[in-house]
Amino acid sequence: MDMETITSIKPLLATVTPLLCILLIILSRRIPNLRELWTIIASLVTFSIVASMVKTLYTGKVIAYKLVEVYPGIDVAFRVDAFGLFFALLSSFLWIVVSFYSIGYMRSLNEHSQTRYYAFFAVAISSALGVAFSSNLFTLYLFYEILTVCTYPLVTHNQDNEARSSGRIYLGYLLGTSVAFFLPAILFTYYFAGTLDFSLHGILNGKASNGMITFLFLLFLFGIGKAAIMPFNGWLPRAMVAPTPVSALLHAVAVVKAGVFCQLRVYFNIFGVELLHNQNLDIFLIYFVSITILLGSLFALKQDDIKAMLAYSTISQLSYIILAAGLYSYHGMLGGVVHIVMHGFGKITLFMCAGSILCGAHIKKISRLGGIGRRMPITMLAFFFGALSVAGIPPFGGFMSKWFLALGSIEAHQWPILVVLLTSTLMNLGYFMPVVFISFFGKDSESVKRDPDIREPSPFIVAPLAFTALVSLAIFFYPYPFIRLAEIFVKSMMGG
Amino acid sequence: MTDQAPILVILFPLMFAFVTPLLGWWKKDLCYPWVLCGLSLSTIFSIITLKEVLNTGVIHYHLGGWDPPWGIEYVIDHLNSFILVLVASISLLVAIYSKRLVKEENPEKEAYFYTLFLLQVTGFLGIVATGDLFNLYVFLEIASLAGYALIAIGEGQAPFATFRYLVMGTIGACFYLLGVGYLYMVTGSLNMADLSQILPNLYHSKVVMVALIFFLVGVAIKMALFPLHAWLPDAYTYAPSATSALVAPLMTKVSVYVMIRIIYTVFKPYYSIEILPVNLILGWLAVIAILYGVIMALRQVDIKRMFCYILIAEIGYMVGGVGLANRLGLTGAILHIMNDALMITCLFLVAGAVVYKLGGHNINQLRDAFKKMPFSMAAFAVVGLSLIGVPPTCGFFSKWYLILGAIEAENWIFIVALLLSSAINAILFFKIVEIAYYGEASHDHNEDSNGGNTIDEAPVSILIPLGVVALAIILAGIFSGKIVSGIIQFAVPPNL
Amino acid sequence: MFDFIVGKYNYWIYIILMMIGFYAMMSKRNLIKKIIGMNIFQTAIIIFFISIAAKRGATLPILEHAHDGGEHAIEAISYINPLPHVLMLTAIVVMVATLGVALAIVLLIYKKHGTLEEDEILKKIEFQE
Amino acid sequence: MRILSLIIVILTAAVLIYGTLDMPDCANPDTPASQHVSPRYVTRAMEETATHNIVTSVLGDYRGYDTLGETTVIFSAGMACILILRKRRRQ
Repeated sequence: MDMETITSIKPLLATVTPLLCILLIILSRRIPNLRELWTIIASLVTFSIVASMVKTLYTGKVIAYKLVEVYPGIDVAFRVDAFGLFFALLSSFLWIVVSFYSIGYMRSLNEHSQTRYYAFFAVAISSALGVAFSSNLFTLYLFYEILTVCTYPLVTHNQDNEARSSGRIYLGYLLGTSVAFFLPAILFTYYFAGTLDFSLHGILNGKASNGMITFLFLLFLFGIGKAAIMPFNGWLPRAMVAPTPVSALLHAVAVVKAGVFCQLRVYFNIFGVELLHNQNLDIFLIYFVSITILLGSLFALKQDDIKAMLAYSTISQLSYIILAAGLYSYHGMLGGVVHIVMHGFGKITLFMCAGSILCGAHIKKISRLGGIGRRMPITMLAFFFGALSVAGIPPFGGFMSKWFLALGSIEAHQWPILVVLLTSTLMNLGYFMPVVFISFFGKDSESVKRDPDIREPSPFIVAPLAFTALVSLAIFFYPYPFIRLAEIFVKSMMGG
Repeated sequence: MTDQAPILVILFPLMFAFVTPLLGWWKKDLCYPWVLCGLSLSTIFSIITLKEVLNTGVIHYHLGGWDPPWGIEYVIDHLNSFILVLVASISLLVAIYSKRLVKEENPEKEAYFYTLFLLQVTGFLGIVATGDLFNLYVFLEIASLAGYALIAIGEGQAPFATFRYLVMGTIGACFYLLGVGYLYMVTGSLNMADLSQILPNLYHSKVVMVALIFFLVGVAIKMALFPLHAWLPDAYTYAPSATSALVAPLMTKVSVYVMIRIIYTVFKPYYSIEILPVNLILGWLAVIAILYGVIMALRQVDIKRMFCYILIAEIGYMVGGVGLANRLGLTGAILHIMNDALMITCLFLVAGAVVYKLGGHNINQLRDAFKKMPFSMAAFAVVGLSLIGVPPTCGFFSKWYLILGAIEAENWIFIVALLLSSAINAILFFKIVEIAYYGEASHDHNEDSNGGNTIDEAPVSILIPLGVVALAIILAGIFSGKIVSGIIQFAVPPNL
Repeated sequence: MFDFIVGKYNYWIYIILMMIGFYAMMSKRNLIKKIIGMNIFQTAIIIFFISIAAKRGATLPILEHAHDGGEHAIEAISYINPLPHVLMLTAIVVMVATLGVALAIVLLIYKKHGTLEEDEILKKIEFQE
Repeated sequence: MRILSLIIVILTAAVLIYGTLDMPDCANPDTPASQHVSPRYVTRAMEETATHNIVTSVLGDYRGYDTLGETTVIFSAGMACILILRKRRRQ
């Protein structure tokens, strides 16, 4: 892309640090405390490396690092721009939080194969960072696939029959879409454009016929299955068999956000928003994902399993982010991009609360939550905060992004989208608020009555979720680090 | 010594083979180190040859000092020096690996086994190095005869399967010989380079055309190209583990090499491609072979037989790449010769380790294999990902070139076949992984990761080659750009 | 037409022989008969090669007057082409070697299955599984 | 099966006969086979290899490497037979 570039090994370091920690994890597998210490140290180191790049980016530069050439003209190469760093910051920061949470969760449930769990978790983070820092579609695909494969042992951690069938669906959807659609799309792109490097205004403009562009667009739309756009959303609710920290970080943040990140990358830097707009593909995109937004919320209303509800909520919210590529306006793009962070903090709080309820009360169903707020006040208060943030109620972070999206849809003269957003918000409140209400003000359910031992679980679990709940509040008042990055990115695309 | 390197590559295994039975009579245990010694020397000289070719270009080595076309010459160019290294190093790895297996499966026969093992390697190397059609036939027969014997001493119905293989193999070799005779009759020469000079004037001749047909049919039998593949699954399933690990990856690859030589060196591409519809026929056969191979593989319950059908499908990849008749396609085919040799070797090495440790090659014997044999199964996971075509494993890159070549040739059906086979490979691979990962006694959630570790891994002599091949699969992927730009691009005929 | 057929009689002979062998290899049920077919098949190819070497009016490629040391120029036309003979010496050896291995394998099959009829062997294999 | 083999045989024969159409007549001394490589063997074998029998000189000298291969084939076959037929020693 056409910005000042400086070469630095930092993106590689950030990607490799979690991998190095695997070695230490395996070596110290007999001493659990040491093993977990490595994870935490690695997460801190990774985050500080990522954070140290922020300053450079604020000055309008980008960081690049070329690793190896795999094909004449195609490299495995890193290139950190504001958008990538934005996503990387979120993932690496939440890895720290979830590492603490994992310790509490895995130990309190006495889970098996914890070494394997921490090792693959690190691989997943590493590949999520790889996705964030990719400088071309090839590198992106590389890390995208590694992310799919390395999360399989995490999703099927329980190794029982349910895990087996969910694992099949998980891989079936993700590998299937990537091999059948994503890979051909990349190859065709390369064939037509002669390059795969991301560029500010896309690389396909004028390189292929209109029909081909539309075809490629559809291939990408369905090929990046991690974004869970309907009809390829089936894997996400099934992936909830995983231990809760996995659902929290991977299926609220790293994996699914990697999916929407890839989608946006492709629309912004492969097609270019202009091209999408000229071919009216942006209109198609926003109405197509609107279906997912509404249906996702609708399905969430019907769920009784907490994690399943959260999964459908995630499906719906992910498509908000994709709106960024379709709302051809400054605030639309900004809102979509910022929503990655806002939703990330809110949703991870909710998932961690679900895990906390499981550890503290052994309850998975919403219908049995009556009165639990009185026994586990911190958890349920955090749940309340997270829910408000995800629904987009001020003064929580989620409001910001929804506000921008709404502004964007007005700027783009897409009034129906505004209606979609408002309807979805109402539905969000419709499935979150009853949970909060019955847990604080409802009658004690059978399970709560029967079990006098229900109380807040270990501080390792409660502290992280309280922390992220507060962050989703704080981020409303102090969103600048993220907003500024998002602005740099969106302006660079709009302005150039 | 370096002047003589081309011949030393072949002479070391040959001469060591003559001594092996004598050593065996004297002290049986000496055979193994002796074989390793011979193959290491061969590998070293093959690498020297490769370096020489890269530095100074094509090497012409006149055997006995007689100028071609009167005498026999070895012509080492980029294509075959690369394959020489591949053949020599894989044989060395398989030889290391064979130590325990030969003792286990064929006790008291080590000396003869290793003699034939070396002769087999000699045959492969001779086929690859020579620039003379009849000399190629002689070495083809050495390889075949050694192969028959090595396979016949397997378990179960191995002798009968070998007999069928022998009959088919003889027909193949005879057809090849007939093709040599036809070309000799109209040109008077047996030297490949000489023939390629003379033949363009004779392209109108029916004799030349029939010669090409018989060459291709003969070679197709040897490489088990659909529909001439019937001998392969039985033969390689019942063969001793060390044999199938040596023969399965190499015999077929060497045959593909011969096919490339005939189509692109002996005949000019425009004859094989434009005057005769060779590429069309090969293209269709490749598509059918790929689909037939993977679908049949899906139905197998015997892992070795499953791998055999995967091999048949993989042959389709290479033949299809040859049939694309453009630069990218042929690059993909040549790259896939290397990648597939590594992958198939790895598969059969895993099969051997499983046979050695779990006592059979039925798929159900793999239950809980991840727990018992974590390293072998990790290698299997790597090769599985490579077969599916997940980057950065090498299988992805050959697929990449093949698909780009197919786009250029507008051979859409081949692309569909490639992608479909990836998808089916994924199912296949996860079918095995599921069995090996879930097992039966895995519902025990309270089992701590530290307890219950019943690792029962294969011996080091098996694990080292396995690890090396698995690593090679990843490295070959990462450095495939270097391999292509450094070696393979010179191996592809310049006029393509 | 007649000249054409007679002039190329060597090829007809080899094709007929080869096809007899080929057919026997594929359709005979008895393994030994298959091997015999295989031999006929290979022999046909040898005959083909040898017949290429023939030259009308030429003699065996053994130089009788070579002692004269250049008094008589050696004319290539008066000696049969030696190269196919050389190739076929090798091919014969290959053929014999293949035959040997084939017979050894047949012995092994007989020891294992007690019969040399292909269909019976197949039946037994099926029965075992 | 028999019919299938018959069809294959007939097809193969047809291809072979088709090829034969362009072949030189039997014992024709002017074929390329007799003109390109082999004349040198006949005319210069004596001075280059000092052997009366040209077949021998080609076998042992010009194409001696093939003969090494031939020997190896025999050796392989021998080893193959031993490997296949050798019984385990009774213990």
